[in-house]
Order: sequence, then C-alpha cells, then structure tokens
Amino acid sequence: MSATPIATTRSSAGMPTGLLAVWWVIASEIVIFGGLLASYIMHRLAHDAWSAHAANTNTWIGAFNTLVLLSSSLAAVLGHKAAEEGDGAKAARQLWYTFAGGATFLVVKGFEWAMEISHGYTISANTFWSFYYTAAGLHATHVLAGIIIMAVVARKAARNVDLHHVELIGVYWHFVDVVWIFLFPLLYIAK
Amino acid sequence: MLEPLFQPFLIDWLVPSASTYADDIDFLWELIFWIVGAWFLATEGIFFWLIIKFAKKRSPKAQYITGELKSQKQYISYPHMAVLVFDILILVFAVKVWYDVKQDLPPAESTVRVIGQQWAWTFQNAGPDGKLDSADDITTMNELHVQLGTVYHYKLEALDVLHNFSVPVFRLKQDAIPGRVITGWFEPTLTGEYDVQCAEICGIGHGLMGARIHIETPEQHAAWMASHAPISLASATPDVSAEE
Amino acid sequence: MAEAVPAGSQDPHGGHGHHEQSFWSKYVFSTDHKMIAMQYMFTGMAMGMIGAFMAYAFRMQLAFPGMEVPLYGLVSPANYNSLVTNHGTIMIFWVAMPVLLAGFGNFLIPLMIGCDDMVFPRINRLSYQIFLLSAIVLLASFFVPGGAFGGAWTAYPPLSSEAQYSLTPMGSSFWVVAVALEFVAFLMGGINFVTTAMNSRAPGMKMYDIPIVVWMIVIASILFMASVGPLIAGAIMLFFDQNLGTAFYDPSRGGDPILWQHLFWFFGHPEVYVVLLPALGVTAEIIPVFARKKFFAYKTVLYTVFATGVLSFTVWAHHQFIAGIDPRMANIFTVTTLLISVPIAEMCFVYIATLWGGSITLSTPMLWALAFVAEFLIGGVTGIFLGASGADIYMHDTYFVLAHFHYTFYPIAIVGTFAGFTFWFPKMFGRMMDDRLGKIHFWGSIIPFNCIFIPLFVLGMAGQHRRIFDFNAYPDLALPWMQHTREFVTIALLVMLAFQLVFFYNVWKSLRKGEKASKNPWKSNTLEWTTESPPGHGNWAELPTVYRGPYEYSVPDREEDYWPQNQPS
Amino acid sequence: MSDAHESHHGNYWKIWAWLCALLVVSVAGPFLEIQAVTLITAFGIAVVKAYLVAVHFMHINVAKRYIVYLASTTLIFMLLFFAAVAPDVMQEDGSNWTKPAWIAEAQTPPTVHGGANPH
Repeated sequence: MSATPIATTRSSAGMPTGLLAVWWVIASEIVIFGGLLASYIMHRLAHDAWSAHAANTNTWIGAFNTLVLLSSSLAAVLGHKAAEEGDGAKAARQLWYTFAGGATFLVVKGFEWAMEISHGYTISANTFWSFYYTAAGLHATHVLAGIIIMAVVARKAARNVDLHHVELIGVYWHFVDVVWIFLFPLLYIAK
Repeated sequence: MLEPLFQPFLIDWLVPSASTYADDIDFLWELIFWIVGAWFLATEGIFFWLIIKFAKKRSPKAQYITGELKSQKQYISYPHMAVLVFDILILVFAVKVWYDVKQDLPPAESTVRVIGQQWAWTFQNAGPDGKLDSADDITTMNELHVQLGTVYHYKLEALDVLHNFSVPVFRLKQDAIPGRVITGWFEPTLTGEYDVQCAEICGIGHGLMGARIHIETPEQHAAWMASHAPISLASATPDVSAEE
Repeated sequence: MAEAVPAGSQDPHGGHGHHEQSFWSKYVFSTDHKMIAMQYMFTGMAMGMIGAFMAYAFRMQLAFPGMEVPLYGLVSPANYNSLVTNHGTIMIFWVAMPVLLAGFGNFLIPLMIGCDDMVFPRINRLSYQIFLLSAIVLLASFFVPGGAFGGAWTAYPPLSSEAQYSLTPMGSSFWVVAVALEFVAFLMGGINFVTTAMNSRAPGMKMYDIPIVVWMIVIASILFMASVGPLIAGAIMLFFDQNLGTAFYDPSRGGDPILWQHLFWFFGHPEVYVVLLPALGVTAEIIPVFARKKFFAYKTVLYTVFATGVLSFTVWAHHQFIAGIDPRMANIFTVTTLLISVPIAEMCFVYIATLWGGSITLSTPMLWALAFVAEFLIGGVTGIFLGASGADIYMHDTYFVLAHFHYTFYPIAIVGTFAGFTFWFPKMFGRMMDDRLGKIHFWGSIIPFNCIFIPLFVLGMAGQHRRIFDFNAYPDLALPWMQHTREFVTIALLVMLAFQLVFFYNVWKSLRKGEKASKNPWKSNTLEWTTESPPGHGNWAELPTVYRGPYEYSVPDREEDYWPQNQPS
Repeated sequence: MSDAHESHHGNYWKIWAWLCALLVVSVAGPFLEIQAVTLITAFGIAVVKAYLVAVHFMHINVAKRYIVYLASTTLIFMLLFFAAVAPDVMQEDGSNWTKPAWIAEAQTPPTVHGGANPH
C-alpha cells in the first residue's frame, strides 16, 4: 500500500486536510438536500391538498426518531472529545453508542415505512408520498453510510489508530442530524 | 417611445417578416449585431495585430509589464466600462421588445386554440362568430388559416410532452407545456403560406411535426371559413423519404 | 475500454525506492495522480472519438437525407434523436470534463503546487473507476431494448420521464444512471482537487504565487460541487418517475415539468463555466511562455474569475426564456446574463493585453492557445444575442444557438485540450512532439471548424431549428441554398475528422521516436518543469520551495528571460 | 484544558437537554391548532436546533472563517434557487397561463383514509 503522500500532512490552509475535505463534502450535501427540500417546499405550498395526505404521517414515530438522532449526536461529540484527549477506548465506546443510535433510527424508520405502505401510502400513491419517501430515503441512505464508516472508525479508534478520524465522522454525523432536524417538521409537523 | 432606430434588413433578407412585432425583434437582433460585430472586429483586429507586431523576429526582447499599475490597467478598464455601457443599451431594448411581445397583450380580435401532441398540431379556429368553443369552430390538423391584419390570441397547450409552437415568419416561438394553457398574440401583416415548426424535442416524430400557416386576405379567409365543415384534415403530411 | 498504455514512460525510481510494480498496480490500479490523469485523458479522448463518430453519422443524414451512411447504416428518426442526444451528453460530460478538469487537474495540480500526490490517492483512483463505470453504462444504453435515450442532453420531462412518450424505457434510465455516476465521480475528484490545492501548497507559495490554471481548476471544481446538488436530487426524482411510477414531473398527477428545467439549468450554466475555466487556465499558462512575457494583471483575472463564478449561479433561466417560465422572470435573467458578459469580456481583454510587448514564437501549443482566444471571442460575442430576451424569442433552439455553443465548447474541449496536450506532452511522456505535424493538424482542424459553424449561424438566422432529422418536411427549409449549405458543412466535418489522423500519427510517432525531452524544453517557470520528464513516483527527490510568482519572464537586468519559481536567487 | 474538563463535558449534556426540550415544544406546537404558532414552533425551533448543533457540536465557530462563508454561500444559492423557481412551480395560474380543464379534474381531491395517528 503506497504510504500516505506528504501532501496529506501539509496544511497551508491552516486546517487539517481531513476536516477541510469533510466540510467540502458537507457543502455539496447541503446543495443536494437543499435542491430536494426546496422542490418539496415549493410543491407543498402550491398544493394545499397535500396537508390532507401529510395528516397520515405518524408524528410520534418521527419525534422518537428525532430524539434518537439528537442523542446519537451527543454521543458523537463526546466521542470526539475523548479522541482529542487521546482516550481511544472511550472514543470507540461513544462511537458505538452513536452507531446504536443510527441503527435504531433505521429500524424504526423501517417499521414506520412498512406500516405506511401497508396502509396503501406507497411512493406512487401521490406526489406528497413520493417526496416523503425520496427525502426520507435519501436521508436514511446517508444515515446508513454514516454508521458503516463509524463502525470502521470505531474499530480503529479502539486501537488508538487514526484518532483524528473520530472528529471527521462526528462532523458528518452532526450534518446528517441537522438535515433530519429540518426534515422532521417538513414531513411530520406541517399538517 | 422606444421605436426601432433604423429599419432592420439582415434577418428579413433570409426570412420574410409577416407580423407586427417581427420588425421589433429584427431590429433588436440587428442592434446587437452591429454593436457586438464592431466590438468583435476591433478586438480580433487588435489581437492579430499584436501577434504580428510582437512576433519574435520583430521584438526579440519582451518587456516586463505587470499590468497591476493604474497606467497599464487603463487599457483594460476603459473597454471594460464601454462593454458595460453597451450592455445596458442592449438591455433596455431587449426588455422593451420582450415586454411588448410576451407580457403586454393587445386586446384580441380573434382567438385560435393551438394544441400540440406527439407529432401533429391541431388548430381550433374561432369561426365566423369569433368566439372559441362555439358551435361553428373550425378545427384543422397541421394547417392554420388566419386573416391578415387581425390581432389573434393563441391559447397554446400540449397533451403529452413539451412542444414548441414556432412560426419563423412571425418571429413567434412559445413552448407548449402539458398542464398549462399559455396565451400569446400575433398580428399577421403579409399574406402567403409559411412553415410552422416544432422547436422543442418531442420524441421520434419531432422532425415530422411541421405544419403550414395560411395568411389570407379577409375575403379569402371568409371564403375558407364558409367552405369548411368544422373538421377537416390538411393534405397528407409530406411523406418522410422525399427523394433528393 | 482498454487504456492506451503510454509505452514511452518508464518509471525511473523516484526519491524513495520501492518494489518494481506489476502491470496491474502500475497502470490499472495506480494511485499515482499522473497515471490517473492519463487514464482520465485517454478515456476522455476515446469517448471523444465516439462522440465525433455520432456527429459524423447524423451530419451525413442531414446532408444526404435517407442515405445509407457508411460505417453506420440508415439513420432513422429514433437513431437520429439518440445520436444527437448522446453526442451532446458525451462531449460535455465524458470528454470536456474528464480531459480538462480531471486529466489536466490530476496531472498539473500536485506538480504545480509542489507536492508529491493528491491528498487522497485512493479516493482519486475510486473516482476514476466510477467514471469508467459511468462511461460503460452510457455506452451500454445503446444496446438495451428500445435503444439509447433520445430526448436531448437536457432530458426534459415528460419526454424523459414517461417511457410511453420516449419509447426508450431502459435507455432513459441507463442515461440518468450514467450521468448520476459521472456526477459522483466528479464530486469525489473535485473534493480531492480543492483540498489538495488549498492545503498542500509548497512552502513559500503564497496565494498569488499559484499558477492560474490551478486557480481555474479549483474554482471550476467548486462551481461544480456547489451546482450539481439540485440536479442530483432532480436525477433521483427523474429515475423514480421512470421506474417507480412517481409523478414529480407529471402535471396530471401534481408534478411540474418546469421544475426539472430549473433544476437542470441551475446546474447547466455553472457547468459550462466548469469546463471553460480549465481551458482558460491552460491558455493562461501557454501564452506567457511563448510570448516570454509576464501575465497581464494576474490579480484582475483572479477577481474576474471569482465574479464570474458567483454570477454564474444567477443566470440559468436564459435557457428557458420561452420555455414557459414566468415572463417577468425573463427580464431579471436578461439583466444578470448581460452582466456576466462583462467579466468574461474583461478576461479576454487581459489575455490579449498579455501579448502587448511580448516576443511571440508561434509554436504548435501557442497556435492552439491563440486560436482558443480568437475562436472563443466569437462564442462569447454571439451569446449576447441569446442572452437578450427579446432576440432570444426568435433565436431560441435554432442553429444559431447550436453554432454559438459550438463556438464556446469546441475551443474549450478541443482547442484547449490540444493546446494543453501539445504543451505538456514532453512532461507527460518524456518525448518532444513533431512541430511540423502539429501545425498541419492545427490548420487542418481550425479552418474546417470555422467552415462548419459560420454557415450554421446563417442557417440559424434563416429559422432552421435544432434536432430535426430531415428538413425536407419543411418547404421553407428545403430551399436549394440551404441543402447545399448542409452538404458543405458535412464535407467540412469530414475534412476536420480526417486531419485528426495526423494528430494520432504524430502522437504514435513521437511516443516511439520523438526526441528525448529535457526537464524544461519550453524554458518555463512553473514547478512541473523543474523535475524529470516524465516525473517519477513522488514527483521530486525532495519537494521544492517557492520564492516567486509563476510569470516572472523577461525580468529587466537578468540575462535569462525566465526565472523558475523554485530558484532561490 | 483539564479544568475546563467538567464544564466542557457538562456543556454537551446541557446542549442536548436544550435540544430535547425544543423537540418537545415543536411536537406540542400543533396541538394548539393555531397555524402561525405551529409554523413558528416547527421551523423557528428547527433553525435554533440547527444552530445549536452547528456551533456546539460541529464547532463551526472555532473552525476557520472560510468554512462559515462556504456553508452560508451554499445556503444563499439555495435561497436564490427557491426565489427564482417559486413563481413557476408554486402558482396555480401563472401570469400568462391557466390550468387546462383536463388537469383540474385529473387532480381529484384526495379521499382521506382512516388516519393512522390521533390527528
């Protein structure tokens, strides 16, 4: 495996390379979710009939999922602090709590969707449900990707290897949480 | 207040202008043509002149010019300002022409419904009583008959995919969107038979979706309306493999 | 899609010796930024040949309707639409972007800012592999039942979202998946470029010591990353419309076709600057070298590029003046479109002003670079006709538009690429190209190019619209002079394609028998000319330090007329 | 850094508590059945929560200035996109178009199934 290039070790922009790259990932993600949510909001304001469709989303499950993600964000930031102090084991444990939070979120989302589909609200039922599944689906895919990377980072952190990666996956995870913070009212509260 | 400053002739030389606003659009196009053409020739001229003047054999030693000093940058900032001024001039006329053609519709003396669908145009003429969707409407396929000197409003819609109702001689072009009935206007000023083209790709038959527009004098138009039953099919659309 | 293996470049042991790599790890699964640059460049050029073949096929149909086109066969309306659609798609996404943005970006950024590789070599390799997969998926769309997608490279729904209208059910989905994969590849590549350029500059290299091509490619990557997002969301929605029966763009079930147009063109216009800026950067590197003169107003160009970048997010609806958007919006977008022509005009003035006081040698790279400026001027100037909403009423979707964007895309994708390729060929392959063959190829490409697109301007003025496969169906367009013009244009295209063989012969000959290239054949200042040709793994034995800007040519009271960036005194 | 250990540590839990409280408020908002209140609790609180996460968890204020400029520029582009596209997508009848008859009845008002939740 070729050694990591010297280029990675430099920081002429005054920031560690990894963190700079993650912020660029977040910038391009803002624009992806921004485009999707802007389209949803426009359609939602244009079609009053959608509030009747939106009435069929389950606010309690949405609220619980929000609580789960917020708590996993807390665990992620505690993990980041532990990593800064060089305590790999503690950081790994916190990351596994975040992993558990993300996994719970996905499981709960799975049940929620199963229930809604059984009620006949499929993705092609009408355009509200199409946006609902597309937006929540894209977000869930990011949650899934996040927990997979988190597992990899946690296993390395347990051996005190690449502790700076803990911060990187933490910042990405907080972004995924912020997207859900906006998705929750848009899909569940606005009735 | 912003009438064409000169009589345009360039596009008119290629495509007759057969509607009241054709001249406005031609004038705007030509105003841009002369401004932009002059700038282009000047810039390209200076460019080639510099290449020849400062070729290696004529100037073996290059000068050291940073281009950061005010005295040097003026050669850039003056043309830069001039480009901005001309842009504003073009902008004023562009917005005026756009407003006249697309936003400020004169009162309609007659209405025609234009329906684009995958690969044919259906025109619903208002018929003698001048009111659309009345009993005496005349619906034709791929053949639009209009009367000279009458202000027409067209109600343009598409049934399946995007189409575009374009009459080059009128300088008229408007996309037809499924789910919207778009209103525009034209007033023919020249008799004759001209092309109508679909200007938005709409599938395999997009190239065959041509139609003809017949601009007739009031007498010819009245005769046409009288002789026509409500539904009539135009002559078969020209077949595809017309040999060279 | 076997990569053409550059036989000439052995891998002289770089600073830190390492085991002799196998063919696979050195050429196919390499993480060396130079090898990945070659992979991108050769895949881009291969796709360029496929795109050119499509142009040949449908131009023959236009010139001789209904004829059996040699090497292709009969061009039916469906074939014509998919050829035109995929010609546009390939030339922008699979030729201009890989060659200019990824090819030159990967090769030049580490070498020009003095570091040994990209910050994330493995992500860099993965981005090429996803790009290659996207190219394969797109080409596969020609062989699926129903044929390739034929709804124009802009893929406006409902034609692109309803299989019943496009009659290419699988072709449409393959097209969307290929374009989405290509976006993923360039998002990963873009992040690599921006982070490397920002963070791994050589010690001593201040902001204004960075060569302009690095600035341009970084800003192009930022423009791409900030604008592609909504279209990725749009592509997901389009894919669901095509396959899951959703109705994002189906008006009868609550969707809106105009939404896709906005999502597409919000990306579309910054995209044309994404491909323009690298070509501008390549030209900005070549002109000072062959004019032996400092680049005029470096800072002004930088601020102009920032202004153009920001403004490019405010102009997109000039593609949709008559496409059903609210007519009042058209006036706002006319203002912003005419406003953006000002910084671009300034950049052209600065490029021309650089020639003042120079000592110009017209070598092949210089000819290409000057031709870029000369041809792009026509492209830029004809944009004003289309940006002004009033004139666009008549001009929209005619051949005038087609000629306009070929006068911007051809200089970018072909002239800019050949300029960069002939200029950096010695550094990439360690051999010099034959200058005489280079000039023959240059004149053989530029003259026919103008013979193709100047007549198309005139056909556009005559009201001939795009994507119509046989103009005999329109009596006003089947006039003899028009048909003869189409034949003349097609013959000019054949001549231009023939001259490309001169280029391939020149490359093939130079790779094998070209004169060995020294470290700095053009006596240029930038850092890539301070290492061997071709640079080994890790680029330098020890990484350079930078002492001055990249354009210190003909500095008074110095006998050498160039002053490399890494020379202390 | 060790003395700030406890406060720094506790700080995160305090932020988390605030986030949970705001969540409860935003869920409770719609029960008052006042449209304006629901909007404020739903989206106003979302913005506050996003700010809390961005500043305290992502340390965006500690990061380099250009990171903030980067994130805010992308947001501004999204607002710009919304502003320019809304007149087209959001209107029932545009300034120069109306909805054709065949679309109106195609969008039959939705039949409300038995709600899956208390509302």
